[in-house]
Order: sequence, then structure tokens, then C-alpha cells
Amino acid sequence: MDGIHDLAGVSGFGPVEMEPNEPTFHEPWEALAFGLNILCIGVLRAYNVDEYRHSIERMLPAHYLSASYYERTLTGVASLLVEKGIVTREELENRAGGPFPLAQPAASVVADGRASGEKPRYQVGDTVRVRNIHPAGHTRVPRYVRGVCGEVLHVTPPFSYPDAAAHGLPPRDEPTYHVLFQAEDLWADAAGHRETVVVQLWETYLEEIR
Amino acid sequence: MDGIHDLAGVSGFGPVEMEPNEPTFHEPWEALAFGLNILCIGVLRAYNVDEYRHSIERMLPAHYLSASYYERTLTGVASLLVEKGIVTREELENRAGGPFPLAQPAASVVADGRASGEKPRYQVGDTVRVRNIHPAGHTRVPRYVRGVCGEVLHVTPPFSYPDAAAHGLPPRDEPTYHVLFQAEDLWADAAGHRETVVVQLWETYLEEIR
Amino acid sequence: MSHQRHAKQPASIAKRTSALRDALNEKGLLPEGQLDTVLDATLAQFEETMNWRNGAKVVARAWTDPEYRARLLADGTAACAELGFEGPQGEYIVALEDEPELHHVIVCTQCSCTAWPVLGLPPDWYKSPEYRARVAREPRKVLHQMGLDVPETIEIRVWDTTAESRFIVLPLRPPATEGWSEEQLASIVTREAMIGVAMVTLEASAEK
Amino acid sequence: MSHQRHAKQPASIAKRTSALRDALNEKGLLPEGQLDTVLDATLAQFEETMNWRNGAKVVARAWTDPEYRARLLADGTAACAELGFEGPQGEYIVALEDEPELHHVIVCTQCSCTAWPVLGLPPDWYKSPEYRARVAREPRKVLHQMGLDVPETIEIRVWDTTAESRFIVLPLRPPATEGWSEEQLASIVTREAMIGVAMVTLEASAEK
Repeated sequence: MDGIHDLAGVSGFGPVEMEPNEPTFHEPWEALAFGLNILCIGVLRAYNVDEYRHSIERMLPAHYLSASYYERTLTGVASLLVEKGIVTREELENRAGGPFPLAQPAASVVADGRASGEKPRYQVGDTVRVRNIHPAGHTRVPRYVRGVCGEVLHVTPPFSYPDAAAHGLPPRDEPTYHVLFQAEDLWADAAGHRETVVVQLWETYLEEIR
Repeated sequence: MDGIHDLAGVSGFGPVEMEPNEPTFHEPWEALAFGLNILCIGVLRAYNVDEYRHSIERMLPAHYLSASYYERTLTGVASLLVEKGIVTREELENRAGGPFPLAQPAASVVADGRASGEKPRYQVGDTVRVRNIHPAGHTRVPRYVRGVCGEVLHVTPPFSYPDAAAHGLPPRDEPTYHVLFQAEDLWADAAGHRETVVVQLWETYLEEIR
Repeated sequence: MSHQRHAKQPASIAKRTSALRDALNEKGLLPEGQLDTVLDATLAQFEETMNWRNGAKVVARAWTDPEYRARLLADGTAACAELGFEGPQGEYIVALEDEPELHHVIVCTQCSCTAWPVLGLPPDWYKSPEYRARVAREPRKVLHQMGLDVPETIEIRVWDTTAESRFIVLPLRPPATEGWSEEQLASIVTREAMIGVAMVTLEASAEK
Repeated sequence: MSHQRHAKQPASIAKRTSALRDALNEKGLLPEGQLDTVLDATLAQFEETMNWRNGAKVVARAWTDPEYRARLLADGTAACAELGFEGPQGEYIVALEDEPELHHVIVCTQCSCTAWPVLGLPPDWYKSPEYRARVAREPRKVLHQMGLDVPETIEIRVWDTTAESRFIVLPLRPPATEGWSEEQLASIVTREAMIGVAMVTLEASAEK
């Protein structure tokens, strides 16, 4: 989805603020929210990491931007557990003593892309174009590279295709690449000098230059 | 700027909710915020409408999305009056009895585009491409049409070029056009059938097809 | 985000608005008391005279007077002014005529511009991020959720109010209104129909 | 936005988090008391063993052992595992070697992925919308505001963590550290330097 989480290049944000001697967690509930996610993925196997990422992307945009990182974590975890029938929204709200905002439902998605285990189609040095796609569901191809040409810098291992895994479709591994983009191809007149961006992309996101 | 206000095509928003028998204003402060803006533009001539629009775009993204329409109005008006030295943030916060969030500063912008009063370069039926530009300041060319080709549907009158007017640059009138885009050229695989979008664009935003 | 951790809650929006009015009043930019006078007059204008019922009259006139309809489509600004509807945000009004195979919808994706003299101040839903984000990209789906089904055989054309044109949709006149007076017709035209998110039907009435 | 007008405030985030834990506990998905045991063990791991000081050791080793450096650049995952640093979010670690004319910076624009075994959980600023929105588009400006000036003669290469690669920057070794021990060197390597928003300097110290 072309969601609010796809932030790269959006203007208007303030300065990046760093906190000296920042603790790992600022509040007990942050550690708990983080731990619950680790527990649900790693021990209970209630969902996978792609589903987790997508659950956060599905938060209402105003909530996404106003929530802190661990509030996003907690919201994603709770949304998935409700969607999977492990807990109900009602019991969460009763226990919390008030509204418990959750993510919006996921779109229904059909499988696309390649078969598992195929050999990489591109090699180091190839010029590739990122397909101009706007998937309704989870995807890891950010908007700012779509339609743009880049150069294959490394052929990286096959990894599970997230557009499928995030929607409970049969998992499959697919070749990935580090693709190098020139800033001026991404940001046109707004690009800085001698700036480049590398994005790791699954093969389904790419097409050959015609 | 490629700000949060440029919302078209961002996914993840919920349903459009309509209110039966909606009043013009829901609260007295809404009418007051609206009236103050009309007063400042039309009577005090403290700023122009392009500066006003830009002041809202410069709100921090999380504030922009969580604020109601008239809170955005009030924030824009207050930001401009502070920036122009008519009131100070301190007196506003003292009077309000707490923090008074304002917009972020405007970027410095240099004049671009055409001279005033030139004849329209394009005619009805011409195919034009929207330039792939990312202005640092105010602009009225939304991101979703940049780099995309469309057809001139109407040659509309010259209007004040907002990228200049919003930054206090010398005003100039420039030809505008209603440009018709096919949805599949804008949203690729996500486009619906038999859907088109018309965007009114200043001539500086356009380029000829080469 | 450390600034968010420690951020104080803003003053209430009502207090912020009053604070700005009071600060302006104190500057003496206008003669004493005149700020409130101007404010009251402005608001009365929008509550009473500059609202979407004007647009309904324009539509009813266009439905009953072919020559007016032709003038409206050729020069919306002048045709609206003929009926006395002009003013701010109405300097260049463009009427969009629906056809059996073409349905128009209006939006302002970047802010919330509207033809004030004929549509008045827009409703909340028109100004919402939901409508602004979605209608240019998935108009048929958005209209469906708003209660209007436009068959796929009909083109939906979304007009994004990015410059100075201010649009008003001239909807299809419902069948079975032959012989109706202009006033009767105006009474069934809704603001939603003139934005393009509803059709004009015989059920619509003044309470909308 | 009418739903916003009438929206009730959510329960506090602390209450929401406890509510989720308690609801899960009640389901009996794990033997009694084990949920808290697992939680405690997980958190202890991140507080104590899986943190960025591991990465500092990797960098110091690479600075002092040319063969290790070559192994690190050829296979980051294996080279980190040599020192005992492996685990979740470290299945495919890629070390990015800074050069006099090339400066690497790491971001995850869509969420906040990081190489946990060598960088630990990322700091708030790395997870902030500010950093994620800005650094891929205006890296030199962002780094300047964060206190690092990279001259325009030097290429800045931003690595967006979109798939399974997890990056660690191998920063330039500061001059005047000849003869330093691995431990001494590790003590001046900061998390910020291994993300690419700071250089390693002699002033940096353990308190960072």
C-alpha cells in the first residue's frame, strides 16, 4: 500500500533530535510492548514479521504519525491478535478501561511474482528499472524508487517475498539485489550533489530496460 | 514542498464520513478562526491567500493530520501573523495559557518560471508532460501528476503564479490549463476503469513532449 | 522523537483562537470595536447569503432555460453573477455538465477550495484527509461507500481544484420532473449532487 | 472528520499494553507464569548482551586485523558470528566500508530495521519520522544538522533497509590511533558512527 509509513522524501518534518545517553527503553510499557511482539513472533508464532510490519502500516495515518515507535508496535501486535481471533477488541478495551485503537483491515491480495528457487535474472552492473506498481497490500518497494532506473550493485540472497508472506500467501524465496540510484534520478531538482541511495529490492519489483 | 498536505493517492485512510444536516460551523471558535482569516486577508491585507495555504502546509505533519480543518486555519493565520511581526508567539501563549503550536519556517525560494503576460504556449488537444520538479517552497502541482503526460482540455485564464506569490516574490500572471490525465497513467495497476482526473496547472509546471 | 516525549499539551483550540483575536484587537489595527463588527458581518454573510442553495438555483435555472444553460457552460462566472452569485472564491466558476456516459466529481486534494458563491463553505467530509486522499485515486470506490454507484460503463472524471477554477457540477435532471417549476427543481438539488458525490433524486429535500 | 469530533480519548498506552499482556496471559497459550519469564529473558538479552558495543568490537577488530577486515567485508554475517554476535535481525549482515571519498549512512525508511546483534535496538532518532523522511532525500543537510559536515567532494551513499540485509558502517579509523589496542579502539567507536551520522573521533567515550 502507498501508506503513510512510506515516508522517504516527504517534506515538512522538523529536525532529527538526539537524546544523550538514551536508555534502551524509556518506560516499562515500552519494554513490555517490544517483548510482547518478540514473544508473539518467536514463541507463540502467532504471525510473521511481514504481517507485523504491515499491521503497523495499516494504522490510520494520523495515529501512525502521532504515535511513538513502541505505541506503533503495540498497536500492530494487538491488531494482529484481534484479527487472528486470539483476543477480542472488547476484552482489550474492557481491560484497558477505554478505547484501544487498532489498525485498519488489510486488503485482499492475490499472489504475484516468481516461483521459488529461480536463479537471479540480473547481474552486478546491470541497469534495471523499478516497476511502477501500487500494490494494495504490503510491499517493500518504496514509492520514491518506482519507475526509476538504477544499477545492480550486489546480487544478494533469495529472501521470502514480503508481498506474499504479509498476507498469509504461500511463502517463497526470491532473488534480491542492492540497487544503486543517483539522487538526481530520484529527487530531480531537489537532489544534492554526489548523493546516492541503495535500496534492496526483490526481483519481482524490477523490470528490464526496454 | 512535497508536504503532508499533498494527500492524493496516499492509502490507508478510513471511510469518508458524512454528517446529516451539518451546520456551517460546529463551534463558535471555528467561525472565529474562519473570520479571522477572512479579516487578515481581505481587510488587514496582512498576507495573501497563497501565503495562507503555504502556512498550513508548513505545519508539522503529525499536527496537520490530527488537526481539524479550522484548527489548521487558525494555526496558519497565527503562524503568518507571528512571522510578519504583527503578534508574538509569547503573547499568544500567554493569552492562551499554554503552548500554541505554529507552522515550521518557509524555505527560501528564488523566482522561477515565465514573465507576466505571455501568450499561452499550448492549445486545446496538445499533449503535455508535467515537469518532474520538487520545489522547496509552495507549489500547486501535486506529486501524483509529476512526470506524467496529459491532454490540454481547456486553456484557462492567466492567474497569479502561486510559487512566487506564496513567498512574497513579485506577483505575475501566467497561463493556466485544465489538463486531463488517464487514471492508468497516474496510478498504474491500481487505477480503476474509465476514470480520469483533471488538474489545473500553471504553464511553468508543464513541458513539451520531446 | 524526544521532543514528543516531553511536549506539553497545547492550549485548547478555543483558547488559542480567542488569544489570537484578543491579541489582534489590542494592536489597534482597526478602529475600536471594528474587528468584531467585521467578523460578525463576514460570518452572517456565510450563514445567510453565500451558501449552496445559490448553486441549486443555478442548476434549476440551467435545467429549465436552455439559453441560460448554454451561457453557464460557456462562462460560469458570468452566468452565476446574473443570478447575483459572485464574490470571493467565485472569480472563475466552471460548470461541469454531467452526461449519460460522463460523471463529474470535484475535490481539492491539497487544501479544500470550493466555489463559495454557489456552494458556500464546504462540508467537513469534503475537507477531510479521507476524501482528499482517496477520491482522485479510487473515485468509484469512494462514491460507492458514500452511497452512489456509478456503473463501470460511465466515465468518472475527477476535477482537482489546484488553481483558480472553482467548479460546480450540473447534475443530470431526474426523469419525472417534467413541468416542475424552477423552485420545485431547486428544492431537490443537493450540495452533494453539485460536488458530484450524489445524484439528484426526487427523495432529496430541503433538510439535506 | 465527524468521527474525530466525537472520538473518545484512547486508554493510556501503558494501560493498553498491560491489557494486552493480561489478555494473553489469561489465554493460557504458555504454561502459567512462563509469559513473564520469556518476557524477562528477552528484555535482559537486549539490555545486556545484544547491543551496539558488539559492533564497536567488530569495528576495532577490523581496524587492527586486516584479514578479519577482509572477511567482514566479504561475509559480514560470518565475521560477526566469529566474535559471537548473531541472532534475530542479524541473519544477513553487510558491512559498509567508508573510504576517503565515500561516506555510508544507514536508514530504514519504511519501518526501523537494524542489525540487532551488532547495533542493538536502534535509538529513538533512528526510528523517528524526521530521520526516515529526510535522510534519503537530503542526507548532507540532515548530517549537518546532526553535527557531521561531509564536504561536497565526498559521496554520501544512503542504504535503505528495505529487505533482509542489515547494515553496519565500518567507519574511517581516526589518525593518531596508531598502536592503540583493540579495547582502546572499541571504546571510541559510537553507535552513531556505525550508522553513519557521526565520525569516530578521539573525544568519543564510553558515556555516549
